Amino acid sequence: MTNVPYLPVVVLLLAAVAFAVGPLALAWVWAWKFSPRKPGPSKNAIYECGLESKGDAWVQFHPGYYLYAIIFLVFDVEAVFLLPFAVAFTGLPLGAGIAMLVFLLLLVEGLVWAWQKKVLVWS
Amino acid sequence: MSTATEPVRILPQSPANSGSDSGEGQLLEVSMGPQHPSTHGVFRMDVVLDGERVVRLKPVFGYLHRNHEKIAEHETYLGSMPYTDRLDYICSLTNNWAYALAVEKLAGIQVPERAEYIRIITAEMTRFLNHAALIGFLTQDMGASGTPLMYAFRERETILDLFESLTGARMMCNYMRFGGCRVDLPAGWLDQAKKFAATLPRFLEEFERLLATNEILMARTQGVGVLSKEFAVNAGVTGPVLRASGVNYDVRKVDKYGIYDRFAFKVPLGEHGDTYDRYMIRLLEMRESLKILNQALRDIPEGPIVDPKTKIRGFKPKPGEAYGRIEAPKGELGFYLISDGTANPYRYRVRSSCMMNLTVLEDLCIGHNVADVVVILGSIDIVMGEVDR
Amino acid sequence: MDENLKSELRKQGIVATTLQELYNWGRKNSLWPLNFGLACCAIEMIAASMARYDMARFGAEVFRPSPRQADLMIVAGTVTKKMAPQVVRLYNQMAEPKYVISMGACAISGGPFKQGYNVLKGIDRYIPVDVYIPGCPPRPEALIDALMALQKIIDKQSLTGADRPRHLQADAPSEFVVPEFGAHDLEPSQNPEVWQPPLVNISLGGTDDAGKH
Amino acid sequence: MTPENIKSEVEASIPGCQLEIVSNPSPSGQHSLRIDPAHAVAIATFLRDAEPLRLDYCSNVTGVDWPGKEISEKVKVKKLVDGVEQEVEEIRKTQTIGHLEVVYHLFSMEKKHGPVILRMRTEDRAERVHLPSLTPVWRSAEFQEREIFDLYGVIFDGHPDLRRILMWDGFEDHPMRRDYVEPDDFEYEPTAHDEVLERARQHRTVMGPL
Repeated sequence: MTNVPYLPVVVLLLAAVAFAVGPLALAWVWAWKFSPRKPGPSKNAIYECGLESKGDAWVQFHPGYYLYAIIFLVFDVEAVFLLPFAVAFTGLPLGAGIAMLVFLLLLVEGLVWAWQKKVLVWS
Repeated sequence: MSTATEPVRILPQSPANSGSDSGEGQLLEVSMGPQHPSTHGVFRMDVVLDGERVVRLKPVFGYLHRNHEKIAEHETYLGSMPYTDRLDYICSLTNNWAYALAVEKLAGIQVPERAEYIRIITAEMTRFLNHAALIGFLTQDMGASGTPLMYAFRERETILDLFESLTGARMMCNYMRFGGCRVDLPAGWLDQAKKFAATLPRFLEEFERLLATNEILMARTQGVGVLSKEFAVNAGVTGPVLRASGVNYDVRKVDKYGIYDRFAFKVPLGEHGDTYDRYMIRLLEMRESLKILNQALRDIPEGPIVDPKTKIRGFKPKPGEAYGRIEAPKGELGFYLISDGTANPYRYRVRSSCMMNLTVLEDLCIGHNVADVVVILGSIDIVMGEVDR
Repeated sequence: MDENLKSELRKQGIVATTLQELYNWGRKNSLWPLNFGLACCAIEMIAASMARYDMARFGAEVFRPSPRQADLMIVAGTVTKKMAPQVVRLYNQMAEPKYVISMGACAISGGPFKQGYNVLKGIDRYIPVDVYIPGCPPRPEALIDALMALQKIIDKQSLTGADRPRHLQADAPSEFVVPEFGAHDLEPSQNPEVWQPPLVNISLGGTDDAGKH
Repeated sequence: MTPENIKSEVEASIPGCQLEIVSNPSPSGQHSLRIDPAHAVAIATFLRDAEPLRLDYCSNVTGVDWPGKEISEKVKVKKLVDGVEQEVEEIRKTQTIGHLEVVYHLFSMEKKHGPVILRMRTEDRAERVHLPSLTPVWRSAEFQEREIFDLYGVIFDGHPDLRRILMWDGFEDHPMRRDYVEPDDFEYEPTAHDEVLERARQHRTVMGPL
């Protein structure tokens, strides 16, 4: 077979999918063959320490949580950008390092500003 | 109950904006219900949360209401003694002592010397066992899942061995009688107890070094659930929780029941009344009860363990009433008995220390996070058998 | 597959087993109890999972707080009438297969608190119980012995055929009626599907004039 | 600290309150004071704040049920017996109306002195079972008064949150009363004797002959 450059990647991908779907399929076959599914109103009810759960959990949350989530998101995305930079780190000229440093410092400066404005202190 | 749009109706509308929500986000009503890893048994707290902060907390109990007082009304006086083991099922010997003390006060029975010493030895061992178990459960509530509890239960097992060889049962000793004890110390029990008491300082040292200066524990407990002195007294809180707020009230020193006045021991007091003080008070009280234990083990006299004259079978006290109380490990445990001359008590009432200490739970928890509620409840040390009776 | 053939093979280092044995072996050695202590027996249950008696040797050490992840419910302590609906609802919410150990005299028949007005006289009035442990409270060794008894029961379960266990039969109910709080008592006061009051044969239980003198 | 001088002090400072000393024959010597419900809160606040007493700690609140008793006493009655007027002894049965009683044990944490016991009575056991609540004076009475309301049926006026505490909310009886009849819960008793035998026999009629 002509050496297809990306064949190992495809094989790996298929193996990964098979590795995930395989046990699920086995469990499904087992349930179908041996142990029947028995859902019921009381079994599917929301578990709240043995009581019937009153009220609703879809509640409007305190805005403070969203601030935390946004700040986390920013730094999480930053890490994603750092990954390719880290992989090719040895072959990069100095200029690329400086550019990435600028990107990093921009974000750190944002964090310092947020900290100084007491956004991170939980009220 | 409440639909998603408007807040929980049970909450009085805050006057500032009686509109829908106060711009802070709605309130979530959740019940930390009867089956919950943190509630030390079947205790339920209906908590109304604003995000993480507790806005309201209503304790609900009665899930272990086993009608001990109703059963006692058609049981003989002696027949209720095994039921007292199942009140506060971690410290059964102090429950027995409280009940025996109340009946001795009702009928005016004297207790010989040796029985008094045995009662003090077993009561102080029970106090040690209860405080060690409490610290194990409290640290487990804070997240140290199991390790401190293993240390505490290791000591507890040795104490339970001593109780088993003395009374025949590990947890449900049913050992005290009106006027003394049921059976004398078996041979060699005293030396075993002395050998065990000698190992305790090392355990206390190890237990304290492991935990007391741990910064996670300090961060989670200092300044959490502060109980003020006046509120504690007015709410009838007793025991280590009260002394952690700085009120010097220990029934052993106030009533001087049994022969506690012969022993030299101090009563530790806290200053801030927060959860850290309640935690440290138990450590210090373990040292004090160890001091009493050593003194009692050293000079226990020989002699009868029960007054030969007292009739145990067919015991009919004269009509009248009496309220006897002791310093149980969790607080003041009292028995109020009304007798009408027959073999069964007319009214048999248990003053439960845990139930009274729960009066302050809501006021301590408001304003804290949900995770702190678990720690505050752990520091108040409740056992559902005594709360619900 | 008779036994000596299996032991011969095992001597040569070959393990021959059936799917059923493998299924039961896996099931019995990882029974996760529901973190569900009611009263004094719960303290003995905790003592059984601590260092000295150590239930971890039998795979039952992980106490799961939520019924979704537990497959063994140890009813340890007095089940009061106020708590009974919660116990039955938790049992219903547990995933199949689920087993019940009724620990202590109170869970079996109300125990010393039998005459109480708020005490349910035994949890087997509402849910099927697999292993009963007498005692008040039973010693930690008794709880471990009950665990072994339950493991023997699981070991003998068969995957197919008529005597399949409850959770493998499609028609066997996996949910039981949750009692409601009535004005004077729980409604219904027991679950007829699960529990029939045994008839007291009065003529055997003492002659008819037993009650007279 | 004897009940007598407490009684005199209270009656001196609160006009119009009636106190009555209830003596306790048992060797414990804990005599109590019966106070009238009308002035209960005033008396309680006085006992808590007055300088010599300072009873700032209400340790125990207990409910007691005293059902009505049948008293039969011999009464000399003039009766016409076959035409001649004679003195005849007659047993007359009178039914006393029972009452519910609430007992408070008060201590002083500041002065460290012993129990002062207060008692309060309701008029009868059926409708007029209202008593003033002492929770505004001592917060420790909150749960215990709720328990007395739950198990005995005494309604405490002025209690911040009077609900059932031990039984479930839909429960209607007051189980700790002496005349409470339990729901008939069939129990298996291999060697049935006296009242369990009676109950088994009733069940037999219900379940038919064996």
